[in-house]
Amino acid sequence: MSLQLLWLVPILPLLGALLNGLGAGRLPRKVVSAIGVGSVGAALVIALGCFATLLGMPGEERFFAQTLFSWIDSGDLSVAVRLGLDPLSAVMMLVVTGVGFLIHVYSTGYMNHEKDYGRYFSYLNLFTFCMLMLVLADNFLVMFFGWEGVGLCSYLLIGFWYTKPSAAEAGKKAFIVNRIGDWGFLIGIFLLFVTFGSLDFGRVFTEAPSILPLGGGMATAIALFLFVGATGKSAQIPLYTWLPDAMEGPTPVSALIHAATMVTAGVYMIARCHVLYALAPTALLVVAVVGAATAVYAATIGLVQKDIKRVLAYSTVSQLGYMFLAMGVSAFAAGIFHLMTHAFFKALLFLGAGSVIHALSGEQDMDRMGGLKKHLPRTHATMLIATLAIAGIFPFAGFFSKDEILWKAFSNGGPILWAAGVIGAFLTAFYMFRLYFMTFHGSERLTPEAKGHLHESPNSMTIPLMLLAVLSLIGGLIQVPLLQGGQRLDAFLEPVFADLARVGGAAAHGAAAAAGHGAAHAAHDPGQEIALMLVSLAIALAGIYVAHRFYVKDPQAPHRLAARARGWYDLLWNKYWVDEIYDARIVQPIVRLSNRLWKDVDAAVVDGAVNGIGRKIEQGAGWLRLAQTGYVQLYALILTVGLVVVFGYLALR
Amino acid sequence: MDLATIIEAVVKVLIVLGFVLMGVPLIVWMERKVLGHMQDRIGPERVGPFGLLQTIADGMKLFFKEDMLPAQADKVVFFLAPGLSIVTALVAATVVPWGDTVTLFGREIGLRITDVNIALLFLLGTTSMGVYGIVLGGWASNSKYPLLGGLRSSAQMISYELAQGISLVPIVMITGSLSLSQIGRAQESMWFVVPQFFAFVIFVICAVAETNRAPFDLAEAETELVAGFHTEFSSMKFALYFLSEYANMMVVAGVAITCFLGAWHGPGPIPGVLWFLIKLSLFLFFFIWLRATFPRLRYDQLMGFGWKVLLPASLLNMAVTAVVLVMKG
Amino acid sequence: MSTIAVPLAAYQILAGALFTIGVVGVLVRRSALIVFMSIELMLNAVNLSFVAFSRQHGSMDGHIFVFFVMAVAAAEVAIGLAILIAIFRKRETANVDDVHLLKG
Amino acid sequence: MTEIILFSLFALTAVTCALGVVFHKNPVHCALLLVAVLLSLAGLFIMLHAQFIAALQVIVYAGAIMVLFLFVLMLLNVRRHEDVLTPGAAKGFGFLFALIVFVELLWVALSPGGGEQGSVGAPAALPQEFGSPAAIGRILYTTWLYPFEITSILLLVAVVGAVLLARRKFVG
Repeated sequence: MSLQLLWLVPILPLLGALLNGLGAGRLPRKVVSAIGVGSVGAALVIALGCFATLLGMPGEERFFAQTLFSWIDSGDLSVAVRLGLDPLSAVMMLVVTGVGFLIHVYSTGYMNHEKDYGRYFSYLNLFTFCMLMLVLADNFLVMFFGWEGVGLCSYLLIGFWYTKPSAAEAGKKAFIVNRIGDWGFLIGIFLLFVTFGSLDFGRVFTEAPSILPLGGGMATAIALFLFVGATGKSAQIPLYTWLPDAMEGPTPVSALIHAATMVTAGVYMIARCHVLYALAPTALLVVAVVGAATAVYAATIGLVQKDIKRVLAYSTVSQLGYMFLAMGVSAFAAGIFHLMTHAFFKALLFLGAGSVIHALSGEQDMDRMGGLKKHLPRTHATMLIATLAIAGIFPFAGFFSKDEILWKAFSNGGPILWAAGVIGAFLTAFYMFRLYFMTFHGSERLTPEAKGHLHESPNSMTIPLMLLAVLSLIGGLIQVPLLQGGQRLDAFLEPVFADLARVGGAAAHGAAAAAGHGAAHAAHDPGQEIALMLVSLAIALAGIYVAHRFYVKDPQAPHRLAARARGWYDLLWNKYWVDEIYDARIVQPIVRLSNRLWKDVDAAVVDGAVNGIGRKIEQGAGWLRLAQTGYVQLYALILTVGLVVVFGYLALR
Repeated sequence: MDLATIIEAVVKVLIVLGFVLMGVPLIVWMERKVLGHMQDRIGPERVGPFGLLQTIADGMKLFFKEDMLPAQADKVVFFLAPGLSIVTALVAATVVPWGDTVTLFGREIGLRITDVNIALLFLLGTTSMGVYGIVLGGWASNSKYPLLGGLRSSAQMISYELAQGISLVPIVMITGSLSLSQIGRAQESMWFVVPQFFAFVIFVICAVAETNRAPFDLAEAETELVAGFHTEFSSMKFALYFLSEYANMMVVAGVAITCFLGAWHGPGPIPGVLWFLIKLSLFLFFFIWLRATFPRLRYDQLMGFGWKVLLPASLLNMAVTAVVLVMKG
Repeated sequence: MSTIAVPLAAYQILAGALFTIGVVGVLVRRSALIVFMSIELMLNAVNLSFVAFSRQHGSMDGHIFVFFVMAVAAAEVAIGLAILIAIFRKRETANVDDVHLLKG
Repeated sequence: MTEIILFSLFALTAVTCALGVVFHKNPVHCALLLVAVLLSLAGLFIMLHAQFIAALQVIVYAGAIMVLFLFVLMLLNVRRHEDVLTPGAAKGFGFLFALIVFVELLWVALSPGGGEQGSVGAPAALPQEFGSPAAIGRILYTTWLYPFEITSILLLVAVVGAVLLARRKFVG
């Protein structure tokens, strides 16, 4: 398929969004579904075609750019809406359209009883469009457009049930916290423009090594500001608080936006800007530390949550931490790999959870679940696969990607980062199987109402589950052969990250800063890698074992433990009181300051000035009004005086 | 300007002036006779053979009558108005050609007083000035019937002038000239009444209205306004109005003949000037016939007809002619 | 016509005089109708100088301007007289200084 | 010589009648005097080789616009004994400024060489067609087509406006 069709990939969902949005409430559901699913399906087909074409090209030439139109042309700033396709964006494009398509299909079942069916699909299509613009962007401004667009769609979809106050609040929270991150991102873009005079990826990344000195202040500042944007969008410390609340939205939305695609935008952005980060080792270190910390921190909160979706939300935050850890240790390909596999199994987990919630007529509290294995066989089977995948059990997808990150963390970042990753892995295995056991095993603790309607979900929901299960199962295999060197995805992405070699100081950050190739490859020790793999596998199994002890064999054990370590339990249950701290230390002071500004500055000074000027003008007009006598001939006389003056000037000139 | 030219001009002016002034009694006699016969009576027959001298006698009577001046009348304008009327009528007559050039005493003489190249515009200008005679006459009398008559005729004349002017435009487009003698010459092979029949009809209707004759004689509608704008005029001033009306008829007939009815052209060995006179007589007969046949229009019908029928029709005719001309290349 | 029988300046002075008389009329007459006529007078003064300049320069653009001025004058008179009739119907006056509803 | 006599005749008529327009008490006489001004200007136009403009002047200005004036004058039947001139200071200032305007115009007209090139000295040689309807039509429908079309729109607006204003009652 010709790559010239690339523009259709984002445009088709946009058209779908427009059709469904304009026809909202008037189109029959079947048409809405056809438009919503069809547009993304067609985009997926074209994306696959483009991908195939890209694969058919020689490795070094796998780049295609398409200029749609000139967007801004003002002074030094010249920005075109340009799509760029390279292996990195191709992977992202496939993830977005592929997972997006399945979730659209799933939504036709899940949202079937919804009143605002058309609006939902309009938003979902719009999100797909924005996300595709984000990943296919060829300059920072278009990327920022997509970045803001997905933020908007996230807001709209979290607040989809806007009559519910908590949903509306969660939407606002997500939007505001994202804006804080966007502030950093924007400053990063401004700095880029000041430094390079251009926002095109090609120019910036080509010129960066020659313009920015390695480890220099500017490179570090740009990298850190961009990272602020990434923490906002990808829910990292300290801007992660919005993501758990975002679970107020419909579950497919959680799966698509808050697990598989949008929240990974930060990871993608850092991978895209790897050249800049390679020039800023300090920033890379910050990324790695924040990622590792988030991975462990979020996992600990996930240990005690009772809401099935909240557990998954914290799990997402934790897994995103893994990806940032990978970025931080310059394992860009590994991070993208984990991004991809995570998209599969986390989407599957969310959709499975959605299926459970759907079956239980909206119940989300795991204390009122249990024993659902026999009632929801398909959901159970697929959920089990996903849980195994995220826990990192061989040969599921998560195993490959997580181990690659842990190995890179060890070899590039040192034992401390590795240890954090391993602790995170243990916690992940534990809380995921806690979720699994609490939901599908043990005694049935259902409410009578939920029990009455208990049923397996329709095919439109279970088929996407099964497809995602297959992907979770085999998704990791694209990285075989297992051991370092020669993996397929790495090879595919290699042209993108090859320019790292040009960043002269690859040696400045460990021996293998450059994506596990070149120098890193030489220092590679297969034995050590296998050992590390076995360790993490053992850790994961240990986590599963503990979960089994706690939630299947002895269901009272968790309660006893909680009672014994009351303080710790409360700390985790209340999410380290971070929301409360933010409220007291940041939100309330800002509210107070805003009130002061409103009353003292806006009302007194600004309004005073405006009103004062208005009054003065009124006064002056009152004077001028007297000249308006209503006598036409006086006006004519004044005209004549003007005539005299003009003639006089012309005569005496 | 040599002497011969001056003599030639003076002679031509005298001829035209004499013809118009002498022609008027003849036309009036003809009108009375024709109307009489059409109304199944005899008409004047006592003064002179067939009553031919009746109009002369009437003129003499008017000449000797007392000249009345209404008490509150505007004296200057009251005197000015009839003069204006007759002057515009006679000036208009100067550009109407009554024949082609003839060679006399070794001189090439055009059978018209002047041959200005914008004769048609000149004609429209003088006829538009003709309105003043009537309007001012009506106003200066300081009497309500004349004022109403004056108002009516001013509105009527401006309205019909428009359609009349536009009905002549196709002729100008075909000949590419505003000169009446050029237009006359262009009809040697075909009279313009054939290709421009609609324009001819419109022109004739407008001509009747412009000369304030029945059925468009609203300005002097006896039954409503006593005698319209000239109610208060008597003696010679009345005679001047009378004269100018008939002079105008002759001018308008002359223009119609020149523009539509082949000017001085005609079959047979009859000379052009004679052809012109024959056509003129027939046309004037047609005027009289109209008067005998049609009842007077109501005023609003008159204005509506002018603006809503004649003007659009003449515009349409002009547009169609333009399209046809362009298509013919 | 080799000699300059009437110089351009003569036309200009005539136009200026007419224009000035028009100005006076606009400024000192009370009747709106006369004010209108004075405006026509001013327009015609300008027309005269246009035509005179046209003759002087041998370019017909001045004629075109006169043409436009006439069109505008016609429009102005149509509207102006209509307004005048409307005012007269309401207030029984044609004096400009009796109509000052817009005064401040 | 003929030209000078004609010019003086027309100019004198124009100025006298113009003064009459402004100072005559009877509005109908003012209108008639204005017609006289217009006709003498038409004569001057012919002297300036602007035959078409002269014809327009007679047909449009004298024949249509002024008749309209007269028509309205008669329709309104304006009372004759009203104060003719504006009262007091306004009148004085009016005369004063008009005088200044005239002096300035004179100054400009008589200042030698002050104007653009060609404003003084011999008039340009004229082409055969100068001032004829055909020549005017040619440039009117080529160079000046757009202004011409816009003028037609202006006239249309004026027609609609006049009809609407002069109606006795506004419908709806």
